[in-house]
Amino acid sequence: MSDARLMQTELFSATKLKYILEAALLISAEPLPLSELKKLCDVQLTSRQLETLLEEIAIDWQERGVELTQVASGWRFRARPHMQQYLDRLNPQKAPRYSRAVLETLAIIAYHQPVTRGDIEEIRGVAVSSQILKTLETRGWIEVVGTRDTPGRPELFATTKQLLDDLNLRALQELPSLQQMGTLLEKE
Amino acid sequence: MSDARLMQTELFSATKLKYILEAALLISAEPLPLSELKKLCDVQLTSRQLETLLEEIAIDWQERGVELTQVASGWRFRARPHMQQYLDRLNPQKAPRYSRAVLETLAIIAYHQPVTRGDIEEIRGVAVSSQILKTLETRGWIEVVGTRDTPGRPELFATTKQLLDDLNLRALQELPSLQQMGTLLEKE
Amino acid sequence: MSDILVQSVIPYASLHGQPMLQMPLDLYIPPDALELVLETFQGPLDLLLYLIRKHNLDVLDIQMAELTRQYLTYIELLKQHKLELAAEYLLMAAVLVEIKSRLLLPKSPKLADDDEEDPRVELMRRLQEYEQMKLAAQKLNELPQAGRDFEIVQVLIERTVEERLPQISVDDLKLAWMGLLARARLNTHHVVRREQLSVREQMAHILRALRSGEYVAFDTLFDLDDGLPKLVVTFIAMLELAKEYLVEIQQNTLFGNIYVRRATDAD
Repeated sequence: MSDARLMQTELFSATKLKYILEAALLISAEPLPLSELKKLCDVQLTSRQLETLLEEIAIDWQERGVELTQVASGWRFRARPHMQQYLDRLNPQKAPRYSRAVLETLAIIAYHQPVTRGDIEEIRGVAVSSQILKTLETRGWIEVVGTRDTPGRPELFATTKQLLDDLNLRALQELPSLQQMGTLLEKE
Repeated sequence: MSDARLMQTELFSATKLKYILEAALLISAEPLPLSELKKLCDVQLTSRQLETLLEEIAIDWQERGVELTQVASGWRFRARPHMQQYLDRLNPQKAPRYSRAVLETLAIIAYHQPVTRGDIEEIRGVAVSSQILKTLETRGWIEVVGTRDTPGRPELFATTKQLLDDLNLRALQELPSLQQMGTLLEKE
Repeated sequence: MSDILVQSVIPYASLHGQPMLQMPLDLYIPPDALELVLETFQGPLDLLLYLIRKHNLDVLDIQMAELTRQYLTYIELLKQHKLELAAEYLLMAAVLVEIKSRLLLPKSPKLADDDEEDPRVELMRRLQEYEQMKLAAQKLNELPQAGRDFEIVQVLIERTVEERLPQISVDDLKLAWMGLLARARLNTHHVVRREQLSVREQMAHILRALRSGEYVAFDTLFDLDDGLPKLVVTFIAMLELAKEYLVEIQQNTLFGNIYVRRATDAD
């Protein structure tokens, strides 16, 4: 889209788009790269145009307790360090939780092992970030057990004994059966 | 603290306090009750004064994609439902949609609480599997609140604040009211 | 069905005093859909309500004869197709027949006053109570729900204090799967049974044992102390690995030792 046409639509939608971007960044557990943020725009923007909008949002937040920052993997909101003194006054934090993306990835590896990243992406229907696999590997819950003999020789992931120990299970078969779960969901 | 003194300090600190409250609410994974929010204030505020500030914050956000709402366990920010169409583009992870068996069980517990499993079976006319109750317990929507003083001491189930929070409601009374079956059943 | 079209000028039946010119179409269920239909009902009360609603009957004024007839027809259909009927459905059939027979009996003069309850009253009460909850469940499901219809804001705070690692439970994994199922309709494609899961676990186990990339003697991968079921599972896992080209199996001489290695290098 040309800059001239963008300027025209901008009058109507720049504010709306900024609110959409802001909402997406506020609910996202992980930083959002430009490629993801572009999906939010109904008009096609260049990276530069999108960055300009993000910089504008960052300026809107300049004075506040939370700031919009750019990190290696994208843009994210985070609390300014001086907020910690206030937040420490609140009741002991609830135990941190893994995002649904992490849990789903772990569930797929547990039930379908050994699987490649591609297998996981196919089931989840979205890209699986290296960050997610890294988190699970660092935790000692998954490991690479080989590679598949296909082009690219993708790594095969499996769950570890550590996971079973942490879940207090003796064997994978003690995981809930998938069939039972199916009956609890809405039929389409 | 007198209202006069509050007004004085207000000039300096109301904006700062609003930013602190806002940041705390944006960061917190759980809704924050007034009792918690009070801990963030360096001056002692009455609940009414605090609520006024929160309402002001809510107004500041009125136009945006995210809103400050009051639910059963306190105040929290959420993305407005109409933002979902955009957010779904980034985040195809959806909470499960439950089967009718699960939903009917939930409705009976919500509207007849506290109830035993036997009560639920009596109303639904079929056996209620442990899986169904487990699913609702895992989701944090129901909990055992005691036992009935009858043979076998069956457990009594009730809904949780979490359910109301997840439905963005402040109290059980805000659940949809029950249809008066007598009138509904009149011939159409 | 063509018979019915021919007959259609003559009232098929009379219901609530209204002549019915057509056989209730929805009572006809293609035999292969029966099981599906049974699954869509939440039990006998749900089925009864369906019959009442479809025929525009009034719960407060149930025509027991008609309702019982339809219910029994339905149950008979299911039985003919040898579908496993939950006990609750048969129990309800008995209740309906009992009510119907009590209505047929002449009233005993002694109990002619209001003491004797209409046998339909209890059934009506249950049907109403169930329908009320059924509708409530629908409305509850229509309410916007966190994570499904709206998202909750949560901004990162980098705490300098000790890092606490999230704990998970089996239920968390279960919930994650349900989320996957709900959106990907994996139900049909990824039915994994318990047996298969143990094969999968063993597959990972074998791959781990072969991690060096060197050939390993086939029999060393089996631990005879594991018992027969485990040995069979290990064997199936081995076949599965070979099928997925994850391992290479070699035997140089007839009845000679079999060697296995990870299929890594293309050499």
